[in-house]
Amino acid sequence: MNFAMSLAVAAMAISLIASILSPLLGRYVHFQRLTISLLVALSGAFALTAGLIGLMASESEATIILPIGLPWLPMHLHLDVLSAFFMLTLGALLLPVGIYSAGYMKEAVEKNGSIQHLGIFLPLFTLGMQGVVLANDAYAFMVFWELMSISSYFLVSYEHDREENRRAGFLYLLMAHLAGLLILGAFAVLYAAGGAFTFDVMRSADLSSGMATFAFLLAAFGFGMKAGVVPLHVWLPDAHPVAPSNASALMSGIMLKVAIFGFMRITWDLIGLNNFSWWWGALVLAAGSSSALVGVLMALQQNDLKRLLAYSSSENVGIILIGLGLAMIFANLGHPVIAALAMIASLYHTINHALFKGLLFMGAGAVLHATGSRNMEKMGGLIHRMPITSALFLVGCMSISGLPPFNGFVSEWLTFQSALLTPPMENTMLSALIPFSASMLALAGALAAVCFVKAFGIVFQGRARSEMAEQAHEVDNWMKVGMVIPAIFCLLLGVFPTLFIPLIDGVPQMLIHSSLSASVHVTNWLWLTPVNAERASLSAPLMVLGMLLLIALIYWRLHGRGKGISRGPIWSCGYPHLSAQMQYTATGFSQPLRRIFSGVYRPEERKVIRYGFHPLIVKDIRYKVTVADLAYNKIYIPIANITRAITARVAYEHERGMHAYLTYIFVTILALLLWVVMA
Amino acid sequence: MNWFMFMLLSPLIGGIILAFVRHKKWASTINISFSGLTFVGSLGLALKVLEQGSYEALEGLFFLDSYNVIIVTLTAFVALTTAIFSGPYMRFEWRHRKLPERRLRLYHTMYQLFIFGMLLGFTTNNIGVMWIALELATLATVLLVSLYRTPGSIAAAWKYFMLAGMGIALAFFGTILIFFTSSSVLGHGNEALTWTLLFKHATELEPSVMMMAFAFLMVGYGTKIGLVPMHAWLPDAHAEGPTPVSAVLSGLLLNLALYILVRFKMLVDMATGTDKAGHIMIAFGILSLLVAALSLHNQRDIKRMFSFSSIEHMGLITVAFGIGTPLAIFAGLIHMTVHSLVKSGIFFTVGHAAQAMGSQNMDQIRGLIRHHPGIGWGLLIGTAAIAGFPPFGVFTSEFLLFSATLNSYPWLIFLLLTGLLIAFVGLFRFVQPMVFAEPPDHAVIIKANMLPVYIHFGLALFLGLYIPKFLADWYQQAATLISAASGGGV
Amino acid sequence: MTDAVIVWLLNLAQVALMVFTAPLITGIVRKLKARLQNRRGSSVLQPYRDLMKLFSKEVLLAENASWIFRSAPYIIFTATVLAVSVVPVILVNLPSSLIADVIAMAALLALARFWLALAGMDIGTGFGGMGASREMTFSAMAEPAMLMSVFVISLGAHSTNLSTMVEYALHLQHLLPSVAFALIAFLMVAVVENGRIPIDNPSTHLEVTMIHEAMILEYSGRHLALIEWASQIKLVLFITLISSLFFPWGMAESVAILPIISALTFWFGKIVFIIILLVIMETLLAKIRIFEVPDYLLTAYVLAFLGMLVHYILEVGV
Amino acid sequence: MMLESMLQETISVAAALMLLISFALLAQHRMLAVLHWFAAQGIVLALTTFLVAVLSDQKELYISAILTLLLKGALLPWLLWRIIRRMHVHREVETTVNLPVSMLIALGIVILSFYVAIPIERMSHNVTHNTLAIATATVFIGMLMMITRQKAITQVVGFLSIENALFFTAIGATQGMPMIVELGVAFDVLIAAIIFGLFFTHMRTTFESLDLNVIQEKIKR
Repeated sequence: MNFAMSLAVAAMAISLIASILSPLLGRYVHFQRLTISLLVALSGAFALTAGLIGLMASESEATIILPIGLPWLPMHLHLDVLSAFFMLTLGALLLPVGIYSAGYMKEAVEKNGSIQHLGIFLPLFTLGMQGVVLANDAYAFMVFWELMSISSYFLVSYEHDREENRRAGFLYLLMAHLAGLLILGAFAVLYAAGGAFTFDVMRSADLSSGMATFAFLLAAFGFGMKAGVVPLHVWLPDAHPVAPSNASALMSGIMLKVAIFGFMRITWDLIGLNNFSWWWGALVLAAGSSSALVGVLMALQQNDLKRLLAYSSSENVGIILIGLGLAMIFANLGHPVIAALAMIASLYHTINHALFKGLLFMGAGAVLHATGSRNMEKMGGLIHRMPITSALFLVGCMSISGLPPFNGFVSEWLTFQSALLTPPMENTMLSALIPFSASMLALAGALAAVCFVKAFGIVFQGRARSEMAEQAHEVDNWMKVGMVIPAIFCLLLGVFPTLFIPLIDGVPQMLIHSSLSASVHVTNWLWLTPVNAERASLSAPLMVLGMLLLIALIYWRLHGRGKGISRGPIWSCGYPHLSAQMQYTATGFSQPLRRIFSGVYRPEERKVIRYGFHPLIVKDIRYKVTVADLAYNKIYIPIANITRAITARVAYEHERGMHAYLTYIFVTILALLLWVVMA
Repeated sequence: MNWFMFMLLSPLIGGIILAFVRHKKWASTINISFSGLTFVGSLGLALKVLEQGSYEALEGLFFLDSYNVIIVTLTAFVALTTAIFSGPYMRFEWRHRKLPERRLRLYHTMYQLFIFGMLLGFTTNNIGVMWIALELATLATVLLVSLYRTPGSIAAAWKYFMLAGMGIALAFFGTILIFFTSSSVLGHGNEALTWTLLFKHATELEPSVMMMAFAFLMVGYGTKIGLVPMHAWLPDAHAEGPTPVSAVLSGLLLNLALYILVRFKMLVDMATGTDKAGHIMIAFGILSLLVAALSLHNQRDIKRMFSFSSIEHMGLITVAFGIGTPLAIFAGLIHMTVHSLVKSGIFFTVGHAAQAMGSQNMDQIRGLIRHHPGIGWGLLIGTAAIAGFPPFGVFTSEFLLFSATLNSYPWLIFLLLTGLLIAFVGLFRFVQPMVFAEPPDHAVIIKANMLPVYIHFGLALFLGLYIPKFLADWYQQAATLISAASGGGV
Repeated sequence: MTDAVIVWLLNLAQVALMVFTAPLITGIVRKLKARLQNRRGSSVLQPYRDLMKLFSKEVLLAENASWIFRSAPYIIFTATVLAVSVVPVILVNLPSSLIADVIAMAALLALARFWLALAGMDIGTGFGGMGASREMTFSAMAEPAMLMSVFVISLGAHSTNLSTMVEYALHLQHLLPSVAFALIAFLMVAVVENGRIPIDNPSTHLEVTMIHEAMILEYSGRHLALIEWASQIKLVLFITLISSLFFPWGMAESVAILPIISALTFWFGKIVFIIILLVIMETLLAKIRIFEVPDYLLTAYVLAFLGMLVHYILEVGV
Repeated sequence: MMLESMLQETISVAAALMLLISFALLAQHRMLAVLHWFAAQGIVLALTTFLVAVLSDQKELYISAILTLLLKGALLPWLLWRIIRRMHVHREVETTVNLPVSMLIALGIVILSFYVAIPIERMSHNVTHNTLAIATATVFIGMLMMITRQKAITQVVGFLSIENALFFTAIGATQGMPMIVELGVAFDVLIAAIIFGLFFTHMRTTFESLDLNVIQEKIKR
């Protein structure tokens, strides 16, 4: 056990302690709140450090065996480069969210007088995620995985007074359970091949191609469900909004990543590169593209801020999967270097998304905290009352929209690069699919920008649309600090990718046995050249420098002799009373896209016009438009209906009275006897 | 002092004494003490087995091996905790005029007799006595189910009686068939019914008769296990009887029938040298799993719903034994243990919940967590445990079962997964509204005795995280023993 | 060492050239258009005068304008200038094109657009929101088509570096079919990106149809000047991109006086040519209905994608 | 050897009688006649036991014979008769499937039972396989009776006739189970009978009927 491993285990121990401590501190609520939050943050810090050290000293893998578990299978924990990277991701968000929680949970204390529920399950949730990442046998993996699922279920159903929240929780747990069962199935296949549950054995097991495919499909669907891949995503937009914001930040920011981790662990590590079939990558790529596009399209139509963010998580998981899919295709076709690039792109986006989605959810939490609502139509003008929050939220918006100089841009850039490096391939379908996916990525990225202009513009800009928004207030320092940390990371990762990429280079080294450093001469920290400078290069620091210089120049030139600024009323086209209700609404903002993609959305529009005494005199017009999730309506509802019909039939069989029951037994024994005699 | 006698006599004597005790408080104390004595007896036996492996007594009439020692201890333990639970519970029922004093006495007596029947069935070496013991336990529970004498409970008890009677008759026919073939090998006396001897000479038994016997035994004991389509008695019996009875029915009685069936399966496997018997069990198990899972959805009564969950789990265990590899049997044994613990714990909780809300109708039960956090969390944790969420032991066994299934019958895994998922949905869609939200106005504050519940769940949790060495050894030995019968250990 | 300094200086000069000729080119467009419409039109230098006037004017801000509204013009202008600075105009091997490749250039333009849209939303008027919504929507729809058409060339050039791409285009023996597809697609996209007829009319303030202008209604003084200037630069940027990527003839491959001068002339000639095309098109066509724009963009995308397929199937060979 | 063949003879005759009585039970219209035939079945059972005891010289079987006669030939039929008298049960037997059809099904069952018993023929050194087939058939016919009868009382008779058939199997096919089992089973049957009586009273008071369909309807409401 080396230092990194001990840190990682310590992180888990701290989470566990926090969860056990929570009920003991129930009497001193504020002390409890601070303790839990800061312990979570501390656990995050440990995880972050463990990840960093693990990545830097990639040679020294470490394993420890916990004396719990099955009699012949104690739990194995293990820190390799892959888990170190995900530990880093976990820690990078846990730390700020922990700090943020210290402020955020104040409200819960005031409302309920207790945070027992959160105090127990938030650290447990953390523990589950850390455990999954460190697990080195199928049993430990599943235990921590389900711990993560069920504790997050309790977080989702935290405000269980409301029917919709309970429904969301139920749907979430249902899907999580299904996902868990599928993953269990995948492990069972690997076990059947290898004969043991430890990953070491599974890794070296000989898989037939049928079994490998079976395991891959089970894992793909299981983890895809958890990661929110369209069309397996339906739990996600319901579950994330109703959880407390610190929990939804973690769920969206890192729980989805843990699913990505699991997928990588099973496909790349356990099944292994040698057993890939060519179409696996294509499947992942297609799933990624569809998630990216549908996710952002659905996000655009949401007026609930957290729901919007939830759908956008689906989109970003799609982007991550595009990278992974590309990596799988290239690795399978024998282009390890490009595969390594694609994998780095996807990993980069993984940590990026953790950071900015965490930031955005925390921002949404701050808004919720300040206004008491998630409905964007009731907000507006918060930038004047919550300047810090709005600035930080803007950073998140720009990052997620893939705009320089923030981190989202770098990872999307890398993904594009890997798609463009596609070598000539014999498979024409793949040749067409890859550029198509790239263009879908472009579309999704651009639509994300639309989406977040809407989110920021409607929530923070303009004028207040309601009383609540008018009386909003800035959040406290805990929450501010919680949001500042990921914002800084966003900027750093956006400006200095060259420092970060060598750090995560070990992951493709481990999984593809190829890395970027083998082919790239990293000249210095200034230039990011994935393959060589001839093909593509990017210097984010220089870009930022250029921008700063230019802005300074213009500012200096204009302000040196510029005229003053005066304020005046809003120009209203001559109309005297411009009320806040006349602003563009969130619904209105997304109307063009609703119209363009009406085939995807199938919006239900209802217009009610009330007339006066004459049809020309209109009293009022009500217009209502709802955009439902198509996957939910067209796939899930029919399945539910079929199940319901079957269950009704079965229930009827149980109400037929004694004679029928006796007949069942009678017929059974006769049939069984006949079978026994004949067979 | 012979531990067997000690363990078997204490419930018998207890039952007789309790028939005459009128004082309510004392009656429950005596009930608990005799159950405690029984448990001590079972522990003594377990220690003995730890010392010397398998163990026979009274001229081979009773015996313990690694297979039944686990279940005997478990039975005695659950019987004890149920007795502890039933004290305040039954007093509440009596105070709310659901039961006259006379019937409280009947309850205690029958409870002890039931335990006697159970332990007799588990420890006897004679397949005829096994049958008698099961019949005895059945008759005792018939009286217990009809304890309230409401129309529903009488109808349920009648149904239980008739269906179980039909089943048990078939089982007896199967036993006769076995005697028919074994008497030509082992002579005409008790030896031909002694399981250990039968097992020793199993290969000499006539395969075709054994197979036919197994068909009868399967349907017969299957009725008592609650396997579909012979299960119709089970939901009503659980729903209408007093809660402690539901707990022991689900937690113990079903185990006994399954235990006996598996004993016979071992014989049949040895005799026929095929795994036909295993296939039959798998078929019944899967059918039970699926039908019970689907049945969970259209329920109103909370105890009825959980009884369907018992059918589902019995189906699962049956599948495990049917597969018959050491791993599968290992999984089946753990599942049996943990299911008993968790399911009886759930029934305890449900009983209190029903008392607090004044109804067993699930539409009437709301907001348990707000109303009584102990009960609410108990129900939630119990449901999570029974649905197979780690780190509870149910998960462990399901995990192992999947692996075993995949080794032998890969295609089965789809059916298993589907069944478990449907069951989970059915269970949770009812449990969630019950524990969450606001409690209704008609809820009353009760003094719930949650200690047994948390002991059970705690044990299930413990088994999920860590299986002690001696226990693991027992499971392992039992698994080897049982699987060795089927075609040399697959 | 000195060579490098000279190249960098040339680079700077080129950027300055683009930035400062941008108003002129807009002036030429307007003049030509007026002539075609039988008007005299204002002088080609009028845009300079407009900018000067705006720069010297006082800024009038709405009461509730936030810091975003005030900083947006600077960021928009900067991002646009930065984007233009990586496009080879005269020199093929532009050193600054290493800083950002074509994807980064698109991202810089997206950054500008993002802030423009935010600025539109900032005051909270109907127009601003409408403009922001439409601008963002249509440019999002244009994004895949634009990247796809650029990718056709970068696939051929095996690079996204603009210099390398231009070099590749320069050495092409003949116009490849895939490049032809890409060219048409890119032309179509360029029209959308710059808000020209038939998508948007830069000179109208008609509420129902305007896109770009709706967002900047509230701007005045130097802020407005910066935004106007930025959009003029953007026009030049796109025209130059078309000329450099698809018709790179005459560009200077070495740093010497003669090639540079000839390259300059070529550049100006090509630009004027494209402008004439643009003006003719703007005069002949009417603005299309706003919800026909997606169909238009889809056509562009399909063309670009066809170009991609053609590239893979016909030109790469298996 | 002489005894052996006589034993076989006796058992064969008894088996035929048992089957006959089973059919007779199934064919009755009147409640009282059902009880008569049931008593007759008990007596045949007792007689068979006695003869087997004599012929195979097993002391225990004498006890068993006496027990059977008392319990199944007398006590149980009398108990049932008393219940019918006390509770004014309708005198007609009501069925869910009409009599000719149930007779046909019973015939089918007999055929099936013989088919099922074929494998046993291979091992058996004597005629027991016939006995076994008939015993199986009687068990099934008893079940059929439980299924096709409306009233709880007739169901009980069906149930008890299954018990009789089981006893007959034990005697006929294996010359009697060990004593401990015999006694245990007899004890169980006795308790069961008492419970029956108990239930009839309760059902009568709570449902005012012993008709199972009526009861089912009443619970549903």
